[in-house]
Amino acid sequence: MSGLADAALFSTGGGAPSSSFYNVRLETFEGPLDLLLHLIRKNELDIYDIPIALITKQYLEYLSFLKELNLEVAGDFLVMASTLLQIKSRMLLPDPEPEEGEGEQEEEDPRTELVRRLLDYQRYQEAGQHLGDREVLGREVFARLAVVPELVPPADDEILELDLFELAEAFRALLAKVPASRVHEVAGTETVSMVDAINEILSLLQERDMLAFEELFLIDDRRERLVVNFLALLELCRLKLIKVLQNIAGGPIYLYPAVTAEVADGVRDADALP
Amino acid sequence: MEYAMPTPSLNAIVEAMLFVADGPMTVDRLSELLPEYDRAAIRITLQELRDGYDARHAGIHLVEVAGGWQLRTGTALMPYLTRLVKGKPPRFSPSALETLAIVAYRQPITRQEIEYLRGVDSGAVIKSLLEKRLIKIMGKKEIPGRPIIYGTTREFLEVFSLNDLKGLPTLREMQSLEEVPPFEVQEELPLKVEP
Amino acid sequence: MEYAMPTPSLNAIVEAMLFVADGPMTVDRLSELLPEYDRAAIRITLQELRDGYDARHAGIHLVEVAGGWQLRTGTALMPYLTRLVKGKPPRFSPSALETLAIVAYRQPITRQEIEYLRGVDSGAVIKSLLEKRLIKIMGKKEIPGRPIIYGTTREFLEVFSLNDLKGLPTLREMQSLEEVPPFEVQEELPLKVEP
Repeated sequence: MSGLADAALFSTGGGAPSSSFYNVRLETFEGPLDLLLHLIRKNELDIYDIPIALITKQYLEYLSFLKELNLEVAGDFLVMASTLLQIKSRMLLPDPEPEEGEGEQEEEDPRTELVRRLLDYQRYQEAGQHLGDREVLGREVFARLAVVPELVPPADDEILELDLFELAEAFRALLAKVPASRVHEVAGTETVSMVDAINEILSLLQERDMLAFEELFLIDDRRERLVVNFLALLELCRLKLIKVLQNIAGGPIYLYPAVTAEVADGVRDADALP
Repeated sequence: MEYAMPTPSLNAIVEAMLFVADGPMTVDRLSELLPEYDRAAIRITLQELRDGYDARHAGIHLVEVAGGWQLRTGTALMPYLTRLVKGKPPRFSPSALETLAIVAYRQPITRQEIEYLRGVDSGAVIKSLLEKRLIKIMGKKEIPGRPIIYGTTREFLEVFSLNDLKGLPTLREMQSLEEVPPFEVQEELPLKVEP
Repeated sequence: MEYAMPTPSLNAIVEAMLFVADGPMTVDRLSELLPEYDRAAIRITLQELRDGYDARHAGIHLVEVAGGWQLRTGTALMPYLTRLVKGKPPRFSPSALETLAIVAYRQPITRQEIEYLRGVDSGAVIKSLLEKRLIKIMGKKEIPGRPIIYGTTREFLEVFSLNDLKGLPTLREMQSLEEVPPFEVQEELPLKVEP
């Protein structure tokens, strides 16, 4: 809802803004169409033959009044303002000479689409009011709220009553919770193979002779990568290619190469992995 | 306290089911739950129950809503019941009602179409109606860009005490300007299709 | 749907209150809610209502429990009422919904990936979704360890009335529902009133 004020122009038909302006009650409009309908009713105009100059003038006065009050004018109101101005200028143009051969086509009244939109809008606005006047559950009429405890269904069971919005919202909410880095990782189709991970660990050990367990997980903190690295580590242990040692209980864990470089090279190309 | 009711009547069974149900019960559902009874008998029972409440001028009525039957309090009792019922009654802003009306009459409808008809951005109001389960996503429109299409829900019918969408007044009834048949194929809105 | 009940009877008021209340109502509480009525009259009304239900052999009874009065279904009806629970669709748990959403949007996906996104063990919920036939095993991922990959089923599409997965609302569409409409950068409009 845009907080728009009902300006004095609606009673004077468009005089210069005066201080009495500010005493009028605040009225809200749902949008530019609502405002236009209000102007049409106030001026008792024929919706099928809107005096576009008058309406445009009042509409713009209204917006400038809002500006004076330092109220933000929503973009949709400005779009309508330019539409009105466009219609107005088209109506001011003299009828173009009918072109040869196409003289049959009647020039459409530039107001036609606007009138149709206003009529449509008016219908739906009234339909909305009708809805609001109905007996609303929980407002005019009540159903039973209490639940019979014996008849509460088990928490997790069969089918479901879900809608797409809930599903999409669940996913959106989840992604909002999860740090972006994680999300991209799963999104990517790229996967780290365990062979790559094994090779990486082995080459690190060749360079360094010793590797802190934690270092394995600093290379890349994406979860999938961490899992693969860990699996690679287990595989290397199984193949007895590395030794995992710990100096004191609860202390840091270190990885040492258990075999010579040649054996390790042999494994690199092997697809003897499960 | 034991009530000696060795063979409950269909009337009593249906009444109790309606009493404990958490929403309108369709005849289909009742028939499914009561296979030993005739569908026609169930239907008659519902009418008898309804007439019984009405004849007694009871505080409860049996009404047809959202395609089913539900026990509800009478409207005249509203001022008394609001003393008892905790929590705020549902409130609908004019923009929510306007948008609901557009969705109800023109479904399935895209956001772009709603905004064209309302003349304003309607993202927030659509979201709030979705959250209240008054409208739902029905899928996507088979036009370029495949925009989401929206429609009203069963909850919409329940909340607004409607048995079905046909219970809505035709737009023509309210405004005798042009005859706009509701729910029939309506003119495409002059919206530009995004590539 | 108007119910012409200009002056509801105390009987109707009390009945509706008992219907809406979520527990036994004491005479004290009713008197408090209905200061315009005599306490004795309320007491008599309760007895009349009780006798009325009993005389009709209704599915509902008005019984005195825990020092108050409450509408309850007759004990003999319980076997029928439990049928209601059995076929009843229970609400989907948030964790099931979350997991289903992940599978729907990110399929094919492994359990590790699901757990990574959710941050919790998801074995049980995956199993339950598999049992409900909303997700299925699509094969094994061609990475070491060959983990199982999951995807959604045809039943999933049916539940959501989707033709295909392309019908799922995109995240961008969901996001755009809550965005404040962009303030369109426009030329300054001639807001000054022309003479």
